[in-house]
Amino acid sequence: MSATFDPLMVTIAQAGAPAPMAGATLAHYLFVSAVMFALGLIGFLTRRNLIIMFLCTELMFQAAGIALIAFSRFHLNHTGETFVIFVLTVAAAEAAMALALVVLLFRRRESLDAEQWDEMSG
Amino acid sequence: MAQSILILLIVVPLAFAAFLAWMPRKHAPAIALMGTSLAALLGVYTALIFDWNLSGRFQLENTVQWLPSLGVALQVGVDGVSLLLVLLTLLLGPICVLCSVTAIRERIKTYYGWLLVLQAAMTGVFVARDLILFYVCFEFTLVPMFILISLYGSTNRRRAAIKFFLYTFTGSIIALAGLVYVAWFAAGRALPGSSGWTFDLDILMRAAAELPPSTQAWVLGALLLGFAVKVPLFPLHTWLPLAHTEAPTAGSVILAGVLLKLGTYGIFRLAIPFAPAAFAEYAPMLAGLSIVGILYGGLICWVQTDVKKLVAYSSVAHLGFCVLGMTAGNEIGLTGSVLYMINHGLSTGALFLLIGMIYERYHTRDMAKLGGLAARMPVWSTFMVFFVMASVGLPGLNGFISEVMCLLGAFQASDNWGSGAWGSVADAMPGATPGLLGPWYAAIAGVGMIIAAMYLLQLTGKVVWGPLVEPTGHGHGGRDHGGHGLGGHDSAEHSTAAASHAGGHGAGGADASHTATSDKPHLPTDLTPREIGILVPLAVLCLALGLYPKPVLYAIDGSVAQTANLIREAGALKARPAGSPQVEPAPVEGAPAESDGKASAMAEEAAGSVAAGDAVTGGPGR
Amino acid sequence: MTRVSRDGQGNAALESFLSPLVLYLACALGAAGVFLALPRRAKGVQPIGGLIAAVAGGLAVLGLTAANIADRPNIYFYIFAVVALGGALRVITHQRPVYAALFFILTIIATAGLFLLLSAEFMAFALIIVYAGAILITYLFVIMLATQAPTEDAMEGLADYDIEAREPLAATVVGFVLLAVLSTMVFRGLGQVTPRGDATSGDEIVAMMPGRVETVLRREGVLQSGERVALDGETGRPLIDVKARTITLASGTDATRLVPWPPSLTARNVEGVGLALIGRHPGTIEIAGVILLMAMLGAVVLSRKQVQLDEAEKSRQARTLAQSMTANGAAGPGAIRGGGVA
Amino acid sequence: MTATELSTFTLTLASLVQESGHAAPAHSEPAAGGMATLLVPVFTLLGTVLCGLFAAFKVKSKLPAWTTVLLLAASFAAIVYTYATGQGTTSPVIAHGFDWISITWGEFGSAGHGHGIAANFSFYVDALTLLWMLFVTGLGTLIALYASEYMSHDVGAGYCRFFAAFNLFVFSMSCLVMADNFLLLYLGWEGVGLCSYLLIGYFYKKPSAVAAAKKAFIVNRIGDLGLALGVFLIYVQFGSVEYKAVFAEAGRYIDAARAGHFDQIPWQVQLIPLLLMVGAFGKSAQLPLYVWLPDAMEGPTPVSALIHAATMVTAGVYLVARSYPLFLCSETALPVVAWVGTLTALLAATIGMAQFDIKRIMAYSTVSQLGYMFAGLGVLTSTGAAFHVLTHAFFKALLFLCCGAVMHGFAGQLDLRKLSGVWKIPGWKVVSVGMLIGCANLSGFPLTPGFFSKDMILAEAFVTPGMAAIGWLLLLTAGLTAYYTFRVFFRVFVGPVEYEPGDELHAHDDHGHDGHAEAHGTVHGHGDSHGHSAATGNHGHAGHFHPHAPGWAINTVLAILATLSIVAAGLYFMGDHGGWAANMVHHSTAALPPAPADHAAESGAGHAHGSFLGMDPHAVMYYVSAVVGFIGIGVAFWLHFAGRTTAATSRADALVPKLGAVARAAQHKWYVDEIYDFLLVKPLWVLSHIFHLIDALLVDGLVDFAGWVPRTVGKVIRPAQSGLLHGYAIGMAGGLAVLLLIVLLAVT
Repeated sequence: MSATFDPLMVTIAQAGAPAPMAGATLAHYLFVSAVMFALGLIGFLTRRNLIIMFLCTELMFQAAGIALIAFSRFHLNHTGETFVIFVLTVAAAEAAMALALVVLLFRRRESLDAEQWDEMSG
Repeated sequence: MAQSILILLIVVPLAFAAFLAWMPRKHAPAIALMGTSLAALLGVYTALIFDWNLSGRFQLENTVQWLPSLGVALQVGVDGVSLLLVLLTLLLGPICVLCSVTAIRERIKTYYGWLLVLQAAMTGVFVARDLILFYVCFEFTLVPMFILISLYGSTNRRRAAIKFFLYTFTGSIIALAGLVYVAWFAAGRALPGSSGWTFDLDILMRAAAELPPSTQAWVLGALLLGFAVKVPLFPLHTWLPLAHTEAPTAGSVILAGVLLKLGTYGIFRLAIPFAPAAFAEYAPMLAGLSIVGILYGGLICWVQTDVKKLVAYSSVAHLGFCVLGMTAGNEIGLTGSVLYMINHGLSTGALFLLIGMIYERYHTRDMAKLGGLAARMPVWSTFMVFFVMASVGLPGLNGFISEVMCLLGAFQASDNWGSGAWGSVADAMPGATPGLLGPWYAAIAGVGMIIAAMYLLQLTGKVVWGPLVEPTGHGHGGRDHGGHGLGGHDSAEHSTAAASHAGGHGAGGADASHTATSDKPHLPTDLTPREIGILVPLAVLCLALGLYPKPVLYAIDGSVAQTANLIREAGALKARPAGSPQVEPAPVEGAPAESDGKASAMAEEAAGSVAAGDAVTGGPGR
Repeated sequence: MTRVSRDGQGNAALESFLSPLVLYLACALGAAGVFLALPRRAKGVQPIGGLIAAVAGGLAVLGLTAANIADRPNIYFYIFAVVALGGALRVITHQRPVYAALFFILTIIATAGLFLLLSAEFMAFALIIVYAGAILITYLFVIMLATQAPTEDAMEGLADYDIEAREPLAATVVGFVLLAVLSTMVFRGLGQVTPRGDATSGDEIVAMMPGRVETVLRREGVLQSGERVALDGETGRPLIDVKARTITLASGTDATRLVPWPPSLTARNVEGVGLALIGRHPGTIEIAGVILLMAMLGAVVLSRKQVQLDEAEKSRQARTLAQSMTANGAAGPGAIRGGGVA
Repeated sequence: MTATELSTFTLTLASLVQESGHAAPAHSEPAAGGMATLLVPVFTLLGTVLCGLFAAFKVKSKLPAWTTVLLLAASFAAIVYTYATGQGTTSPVIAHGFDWISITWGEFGSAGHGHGIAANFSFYVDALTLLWMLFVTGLGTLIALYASEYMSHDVGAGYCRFFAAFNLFVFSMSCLVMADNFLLLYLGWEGVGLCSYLLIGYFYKKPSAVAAAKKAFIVNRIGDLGLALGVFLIYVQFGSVEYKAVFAEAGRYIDAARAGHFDQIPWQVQLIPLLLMVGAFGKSAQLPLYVWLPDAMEGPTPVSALIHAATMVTAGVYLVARSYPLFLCSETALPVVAWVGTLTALLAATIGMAQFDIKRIMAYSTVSQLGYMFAGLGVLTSTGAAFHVLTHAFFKALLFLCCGAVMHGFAGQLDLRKLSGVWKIPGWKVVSVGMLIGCANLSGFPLTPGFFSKDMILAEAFVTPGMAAIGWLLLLTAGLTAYYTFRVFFRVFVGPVEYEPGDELHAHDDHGHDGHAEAHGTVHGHGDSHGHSAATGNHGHAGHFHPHAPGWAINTVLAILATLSIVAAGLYFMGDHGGWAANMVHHSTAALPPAPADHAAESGAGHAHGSFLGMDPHAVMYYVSAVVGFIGIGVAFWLHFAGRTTAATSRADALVPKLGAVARAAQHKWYVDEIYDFLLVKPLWVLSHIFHLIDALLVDGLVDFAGWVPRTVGKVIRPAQSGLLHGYAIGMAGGLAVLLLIVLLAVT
């Protein structure tokens, strides 16, 4: 990342010839990632709508993705990106399955309220 | 063949169990009978190729590597003691199958399959020369037994089965801790001939000799806790009456005949060799417990009204003698103890068989509802009196020799036990065998012989002798009309009546009541040839062991002498500390958790009503 | 909230990125904001909460930048970050699922922007295609499918469970404690992390692609006709030295010459990802494939399954039914059965 | 007994032993021989098996009886052969059967005194053995013959069962008597107990018979425990249970006893006889443990005659006699034996006086006579004891069989108030004469064998210093015995002819083969309400009921036994030194100083010699005991015969109320059964129930509690699992946060 601030850059991408990234820059991305993760978590914990809960898990996936890509960029290799692909896959699979289940559940109880399902209650 | 015969003894029942699972259910008894008989024949063959002159040595050894990296191997071998117990197990196999033919009418494939598996597991315990194999088999006996009790028992079977399982399982888990500790200790020692972990019993025994005395005490405590539950020793016995009462006949026979012996065998084979010094030290305490068991169990027998429970409690008392002999720690006591294992298996097993035969006919075990069956079933009564006498310990029958040897062993004081008044036996008289206990032990335990006579004669007095009493709806018109003038004719009259009955005439009320109470095949009043056939071998063995025990004595003397020497050397080496800590086995049991069937039943009902409702409304919410 | 660590070095690392005070203050503030912003029946609180949360986020990020002004990221980072986090906040705070999903798309797009900033073009577009294009559409479908018919008493057609957050305080506290702890750990550890690769490490893949090298060289005018990238005699590999940044060209039979690395010859992101994926982590692909297959099968199975009312629902309905029947003068299940016969 | 008396006794004992010359005849290794004796167990076991097979094949004839008689006769022949060929009569021989419990261990083992135990199925044949075996097998044969007729109503399964047990009994008895070690003796000991159990409970439908059988077995077991412990102690002290080794070892201590130095003998050795004694008292129905024998009369009469009068109950006497060397080693054992015997004799006699059931009277007289035998052993006349065993076997068997014949003929009637004048009924002469001879023997009528054997004991009691009190008590008992014996005779066999058939409970004994069952049915209808007005009713019954006289088998047996009961007196004069029995005892382990009469003559009324009122007991005892006997008979004559006109009453009835509580107590057997019940059975019963409760509540309760605790804990903390996704998620996230916090704080 160039040290100078160039608001007229044609491309927003800092690709081209990737220069080593400073730790502090990385810290910015990681912080964003952490905040997003926390928001996702809070959402998962507070929302009762099953679909939104799944959205929140997707948020957490995104947070993880940002962190992975940031590290990938920091280390100047592509391993992190590879794993983001993996995360994407899992997210897709999860979405497919989870949503199918949600539909089933909804049909049973006519409700998306997660609190309706407490069969594991001791 | 000769090399793998012991493994074959385990595999054959298993193979037949698998085979049985494939075949149609009507063939199940036949296949089970074939399997057990084949195993029994192989057992006979084993006995033939076994070198009885070297019975103190392990023979027919065979090792199949299993997990070499962990030192676990399928290692088998038998000495005289193990082989005798294996033979007992194999003998009881066909007997158990035969005695179940008419008693078990439902889910017979499951029944016979597990019976075969159980036999394999029990055989495995006795032939194991490897700790892991021993323990696996030891524990695996629980599963088939659990199934036999919980599926085929009488009214209270679930509770009995769960209690049996949890109780003995808890005990053996603690025993496992002790066993693993010994193995760990041995692995740490890396004695010559072993590399790292090993579960070879020989090596473990040699290694355990170096255990410090305090550790030995802990090991002994752990092992005893496991084995004492199985035996069962006095405070840990309460699962036994329940399990015995609820188990099907074959289950009771196996339980009394073999499973209880796993405990005493475990003490003899593992607890003593692993912790001889501690055993020598705590033997008096253990003997005290067994004596309490003898008297306490006996007295409880005396006031029982349930025939099967009586015999079950008598096992507590009898096994008390067995443990007493073992704690004596001398040759005579140990010999008596080992003999007791076999004899108790024969006589008490037979008693359970006899009670099962009665139960099959009258569907009651209540002594108040049964009486004077000698008039009705002379053959049964003859066997009953015979086996009761064997159980009482009548000389000339098997029970006596073992009982008297146990007591005689216990009678002999040791040099270092505080009974100096009785003299140092070893010095004075070369013939006697110094032991760990003293005369008082034998004298007090001897009272158990009297109590045994009391309760067993109470049993025969009520059930066999006396005026004929049958449960209402059974027999030839309820109460016997004899006893008034015609009494003298009764036996003859009834025997003819029985014959005609068996011949298919059917005596009205009896037939009707039978068909009314159950759809089981109608059994003749007295024993069938099949039933006589399963009792006769046991009776013959009881008599043979009582009159000519010499071969058996010589079959076990080598092992016994080794064990006695082990105890003696260990006992001589250790200095006797004063006020040593007590390793009292605490009662441990996970009481069965009653499954909360109510809620689900309600739900089912609701579902049922919904289903009904569906018919009305054409299905709600659809 | 959390105690400042006493370890000098760790503390120093933390201090070097962001003053702990600022961090924890921002976390506390953010927690308060998010707590307020979470859905609730009371109107008007949510925007205030959102504002507070935004302030807190801004405080933290600006604090971060202020402490590392030299290494501050691109301006676009701030734009994308604000959009992404703001979208995320709305995802969790919006009462209407559809809007939540739409805000999630916004978050996705902003995230894709961040990916672009991180020179992960492939991932950025893949994200948009897969997430915004596929997954979120599915979500929207499901939301449409699974929305209750609005009833009169419901608030603006919203379901009960969407109106109010569940245990918001506990959740925010847990979430922000986790955030604070995580950030602390990340910042502390970050000082010790050094980049593994250098500027050229991405070019390895180029060495495997002599054809592409020839094209670039030709475009640069270095490659003369008849010349090719020389191949190693033994291994058959092209003689392209990434470290020394030279390329050996061969013309004809044996004449070779060394040319310097042309500046425009760089590996593209897609190429890098492809190499990493195939070359380094082939297992990942396999596993991902299996997962997708399973998910597909699962989805098929699930959607094929006839839905049965479960026991509780059945009994509930049975109760209602019975009540209605008793009201009609019949009594108990027997009556129901009787009705069934009739 | 005071201490001084005791010490004088001890001294005498020592001196007597010294004089005897061969205190321990078992010192030398016994030779092998007497193999014929092994035939006895073989024959009898064969008999058992055959009878069992007869039962299995439902034989309905007298075949079991004839088989038994034949086999027992063969056994008797084998014993006679052994005796006649002199095997074991002078020195013991050992007939080795097979190894039974025989084992040695490891390197410790060596022959004989190994580190092990040897108890083989071998017979130790000496004179004592032969003495016992002669009358066991002989009487066994006779009584089997008798039973063949007596039990004929039960031909079939019961008949087979009876004779199987009968054979088994003789087998056990032969093991008991001929064993060459204490364990085989124990086998026989318990074996006869079993047969006793089976035969007492023969009429198993009668609850009283079952209870009596059980009581017999259990009381015997108490004694057996003592015996077992004694055997254990023998093994511990002497390293063996074989007679040859034990008595050889005991011989060492005899030397000390000889010198009167009992303090040199280990007290453990002195304890042995005290333990053995308990067994002997149990089997021979002595004082604390006698209660089973009277009840044992529930069994068929032949059983009472053979087992509970002639043979089995003398096993205790045999045991003491057999292990006499051990008893001699103990300072206290023999006096205890003497006193217990004497007190039992007296007690049983007093009870016998007050009973009305003739079989029970005989039972108590058996107890009493056994007391005599023990007293005889205790006062050092093993010869007298052995002789008394022999004579008693004959006359008591005779008495019982006569009673049995009466019972058989009168439908189980045993009440002496309901029978009278049997002598005068046709066909009952043999029974009556037999009864008279038996009674004469029992009451010590001069010149009967019973008279001589009782005299030997009485005289020796006075001879032995410190034992005079015993002598007086025994003399008193002799008088009482004479009274109650002839009470029976005068009431039942002479006087007016009156009879009443027995009640239905004894119906098992009699009915069936000749159509009496029908008559019986009507009789039984009258029930017990007859009371004392039975006199008139009796005649009515006589019209229906004809007592059937005994047949040839019973009569033959009675005749033989009666003859023997007279002829046996000749044994007293056979040979020197106190007759044949003394001769036999002399050559056995029961050997003692020569018979007291001769001993007195030889030693010239030595220094520590007791006296009877200043006279030589041996000389005067004939006359004294005769006089005492006559007094007893006279009293019985006066009270129960003279002037008696009905069966039910006699002059004695008037006397009973005057005796008040004493008579009542005696009639109730001094309430001993009740006391035992109250002191032992009831507490034990209560204790058992307490144990049962403890087992169910405490021991099992603890177990159940251990199972209850986890279940309850689970129940209590179960609500923590809400089942809600959020709950778990928040727990997970919070847990993660806390964990990280901990890591964070812990790392720094």
